[in-house]
Amino acid sequence: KDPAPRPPLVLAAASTQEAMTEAAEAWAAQGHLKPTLSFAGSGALARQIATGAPADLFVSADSRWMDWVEGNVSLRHGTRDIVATNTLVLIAPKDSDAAFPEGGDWAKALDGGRLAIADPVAVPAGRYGKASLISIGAWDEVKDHVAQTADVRAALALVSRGDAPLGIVYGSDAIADEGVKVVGRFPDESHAPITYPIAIPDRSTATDAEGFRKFLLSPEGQSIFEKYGFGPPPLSGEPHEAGDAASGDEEPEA
Amino acid sequence: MSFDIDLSVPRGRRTISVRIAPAAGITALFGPSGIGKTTVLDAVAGLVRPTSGHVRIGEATLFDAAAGIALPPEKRGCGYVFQDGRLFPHKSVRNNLLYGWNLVPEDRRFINLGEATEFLGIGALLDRSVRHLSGGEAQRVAIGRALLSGPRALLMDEPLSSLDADRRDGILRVIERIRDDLALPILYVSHDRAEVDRLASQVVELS
Amino acid sequence: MSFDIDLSVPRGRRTISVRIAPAAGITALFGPSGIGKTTVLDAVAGLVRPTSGHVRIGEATLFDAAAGIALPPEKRGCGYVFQDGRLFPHKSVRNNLLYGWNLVPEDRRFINLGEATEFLGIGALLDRSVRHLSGGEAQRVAIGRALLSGPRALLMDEPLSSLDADRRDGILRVIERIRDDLALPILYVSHDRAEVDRLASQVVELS
Amino acid sequence: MLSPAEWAIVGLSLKVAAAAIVLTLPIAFALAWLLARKRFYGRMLLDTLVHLPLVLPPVVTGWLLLLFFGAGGWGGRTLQALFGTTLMFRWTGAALAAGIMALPLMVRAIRLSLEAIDTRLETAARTLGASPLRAFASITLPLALPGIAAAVVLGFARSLGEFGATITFVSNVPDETRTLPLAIYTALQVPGAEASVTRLAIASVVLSLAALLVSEWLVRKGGRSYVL
Amino acid sequence: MLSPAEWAIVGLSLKVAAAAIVLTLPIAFALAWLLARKRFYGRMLLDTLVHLPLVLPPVVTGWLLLLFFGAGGWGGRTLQALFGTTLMFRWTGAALAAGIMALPLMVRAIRLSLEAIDTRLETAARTLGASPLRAFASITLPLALPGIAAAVVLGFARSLGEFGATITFVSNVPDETRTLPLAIYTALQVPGAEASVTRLAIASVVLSLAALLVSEWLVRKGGRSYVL
Ligand SMILES: Nc1ncnc2c1ncn2[C@@H]1O[C@H](COP(=O)(O)OP(=O)(O)OP(=O)(O)O)[C@@H](O)[C@H]1O
Ligand SMILES: Nc1ncnc2c1ncn2[C@@H]1O[C@H](COP(=O)(O)OP(=O)(O)OP(=O)(O)O)[C@@H](O)[C@H]1O
Ligand code: MOO
Ligand SMILES: [Mg+2]
Ligand SMILES: [Mg+2]
Repeated sequence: KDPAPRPPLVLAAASTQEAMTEAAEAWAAQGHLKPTLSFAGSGALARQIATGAPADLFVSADSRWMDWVEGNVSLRHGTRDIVATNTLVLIAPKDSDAAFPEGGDWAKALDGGRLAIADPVAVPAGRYGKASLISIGAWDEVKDHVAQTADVRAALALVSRGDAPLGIVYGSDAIADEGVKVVGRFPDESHAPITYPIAIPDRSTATDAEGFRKFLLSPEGQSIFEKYGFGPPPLSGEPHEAGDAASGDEEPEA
Repeated sequence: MSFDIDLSVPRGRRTISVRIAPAAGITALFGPSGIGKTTVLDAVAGLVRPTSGHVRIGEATLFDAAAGIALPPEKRGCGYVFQDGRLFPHKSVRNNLLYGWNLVPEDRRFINLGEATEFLGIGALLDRSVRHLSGGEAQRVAIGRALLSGPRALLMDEPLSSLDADRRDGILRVIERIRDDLALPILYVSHDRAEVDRLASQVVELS
Repeated sequence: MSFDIDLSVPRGRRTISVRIAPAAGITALFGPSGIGKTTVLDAVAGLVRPTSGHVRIGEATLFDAAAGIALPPEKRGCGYVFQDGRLFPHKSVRNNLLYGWNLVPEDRRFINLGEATEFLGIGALLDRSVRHLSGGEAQRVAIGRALLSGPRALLMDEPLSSLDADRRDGILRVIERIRDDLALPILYVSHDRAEVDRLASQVVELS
Repeated sequence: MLSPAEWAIVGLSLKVAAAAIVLTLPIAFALAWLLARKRFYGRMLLDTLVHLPLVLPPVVTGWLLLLFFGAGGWGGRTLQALFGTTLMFRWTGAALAAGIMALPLMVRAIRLSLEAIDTRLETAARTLGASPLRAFASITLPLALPGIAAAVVLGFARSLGEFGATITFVSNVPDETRTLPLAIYTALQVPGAEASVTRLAIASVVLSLAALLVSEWLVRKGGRSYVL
Repeated sequence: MLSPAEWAIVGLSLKVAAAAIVLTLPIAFALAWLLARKRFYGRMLLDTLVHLPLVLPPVVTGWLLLLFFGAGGWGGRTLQALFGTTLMFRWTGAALAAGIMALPLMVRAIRLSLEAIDTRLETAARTLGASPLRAFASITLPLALPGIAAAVVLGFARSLGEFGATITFVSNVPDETRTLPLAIYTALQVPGAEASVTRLAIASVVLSLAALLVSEWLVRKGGRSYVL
């Protein structure tokens, strides 16, 4: 076998950075080789895996990209799971007195400003956000007043600095930034389930990858995700997400 | 009108000093290579700044170290034929010739493009780039450019060095006419004794 | 050894043709400005390509249109003193002078740095940049550079045009010695009748 | 070929890149001239500042722009107070971001050309009666033309490709700040949208090829006509 | 000051940028020389190709590199077969990405210098016995020094700032491909990490200032010593 054991290379969506970093440290503290973590957008990581990059674990923020990877390279059988879920919230700057515009008076709530939201085409958070807005009947009103950002953190930063009066981000993002407050949570039914799929590519050679994957799914790993505002995997998804079955979170519109 | 020059210019480790008393006509600067002839012309034209002394043309003071006067080159009206040509490489022969002509008030012009190209023999070159002129052709364009700028004095640094005897003679005759008709003061650098003897009313030997 | 030249070079709208029969010593090229003297030297040096004819030095054929021979410049061994100097601006005077000297086999050198700087009077300039040399200083460095490259023939395009009579005389004496002692064929362009009469065993008039 | 929406993106990109160049070129020239010709206290500092947008990750540049021109920033407040306008989420902001990213390239190209000019030609012009300004306009400027053309090509290409600073500073607003790179990025984030990515990338390449051709032609014309 | 981990990032960035320059400089020179001196069929095409990394969004360049040098790509397979190595997730891949992004800037700078050289100086060297190669080495090359120095500075700065192509091509692996911009990006993902972002950004600026100073000094020395 491998003469010098190599730590697993984990490609993880940037939005999981803090939780994954802490999890890797906790895992290493148990006497294992510390996993090497590479953070980038889910799409970039998926493409890297699809071209045959020697990655040992993929943590995606988007089930579509996991599906896409699965369609391009084989994943190790039985390793695809959901490691975490998330919620979608409306945020405002900390000192703002804005409230969730329940009655649909979004224009008033925005007051000429823009609604910061990750790109509804490119970024999962934006896609969920748009779906929710459509579902509660607000999309037509706000669609010309959105500021689309390249990722969720940029939307968060816009609100945090007061350059946008409102923003839609993940619950996990909102608790990480002291400059914003949550003014409301979008109902779970208003968007597809927000899941973080995890899987080991078949060509992985690191021995520890499966151990680390199990650790993430273990109560100890899950408590770390919870600490950073993520929710637990859905009960229906346990223990394994169906191998190549189309995942349930289809887009509300094409 | 005539030059009244007394100046000192530092050049590398040496200092070049010259005194030229007012004298009508052409003053020839004579002296071995590297002695400082070009430096003196540069100082008169305002391209290098003497440490002391003065430069006057007739009543006009171009430079006076003591009085703190130093006119910029464009205010001195010195038509300078450089030793190294310095034609504008991005302009045609015509536009090189007309460069100063277009800038000078009409009443100071004393020659026009046709006359200049005629006696310099460069009429056929007008639309060419100056990049591919022969040595003597470039020299003649440089002379024309200086004359057409309507100068109040001429500084000529070996203007005829690469011209044949016939051309030289023709141009010398024009210079003499300019000297006589317009009474322009002329500082003339040449190594050719015959040329100097023919032209100069005063020879200043640098050493 | 001597030149045997017969060539035609197109230049703009004209064609410049010249025939130079073999003759020992110095051949002077004479003719009005713009007639094509520099072009002929360029063709002999291999910098422009004639459309027809040949260039020979003694037994060696440098160029023969019919035979398809055209040696590159570095194989021709022609020491060329350009009309416009062409000193290397990024090198010191010394390194300009030694450029060809370092490239030529030892047995072809016929002068060394000390001798060259001596008769050219440029010993004090050796460590200076060539950018700020006076006109005549640059001309002397160019002559030295060509001689130090150990050429088998010399092409000199108005090499003395901006030098004073004394310098000129000293350099002419060296050229005569080179002609006599080394029997180098020399093509010499000058507008100075006296110079030509003194040096040349053959005068070729271009027209 | 391109869809109408894609044509609109190409049009927007052209507008942004053109505005960026028009805005930046005089500034780049002035900076290049200072750096090439003047020796002053703080010259190296200015040189470093000019290179800043090149060294910093584009996202950081965008972030600094956001801090400065955002609603709370000094520049943003000033613009709001003086003109009642903002650069945020506007194509003008995208042009500013593109211009700033292009600046170091443009300054360097112009500077190289300026440094290659023989200043004795300018003094020759002065002896012929040209004021410093006219000598500059008639001698320095045309002789710097190769560098200016290179600056325009480099700057235009850089503007067309600018992504990180733009999306950070002015976000990704369709028809306002969604230039070609942002549209390409958006498409790249969607699995299987490679066809659209390819079409848009080809549009970028064609635009820059056109810019190249125009600039080479201008330089050649400028070099041949001697009108300048 | 910087933490040990941050120093390691600075070291890695330097290594990547240095390798990128060393790799790219000769290629950039060759391309600049071709474009400046030769007229050949397909010249405009080559010129456009050279500009490509500038026009395309960096992410697209990274993606193309990924396609070509990935395990399935032609380049990746060749590297694997010939040297048993890969560029993926390796600092060598980061250097390649940085070098390719820097290429257009470097080519243009060198080309401007080459075009400003009076070719008659090279023919003068030939008449003094220099072969074309020696004339090139002793005349053309040193006279192109300002452009080469500018190319190194621009290329180095661009390499230090390169983000999009790198993260797309070789991911964001600590100690291997996490250069300064990627570290800054990573820090930016954590709210409140502005202090770390600022430190890393300042490190970038200091590095490029150092590069600037060294290059200006080299050019001035080269211009003064006449040794070249
Ligand atoms: N920038 C400079 N730095 C140092 N020395 C210089 C500079 N410019 C000129 N010199 C020197 O000053 C001296 C005078 O130069 P100048 O050009 O005035 O001579 P000149 O009399 O015109 O000679 P020539 O007849 O050869 O043209 C020369 O020795 C020259 O090398
Ligand atoms: N590249 C070129 N294109 C067109 N015409 C040219 C080119 N080079 C030179 N000429 C012309 O060819 C003619 C001959 O030039 P050449 O330099 O050989 O003259 P020359 O006899 O050396 O003159 P001078 O004594 O003035 O130096 C000139 O009229 C010149 O303008
Ligand atoms: O972590 Mo993501 O790929 O910005 O949703
Ligand atoms: Mg002189
Ligand atoms: Mg000639």
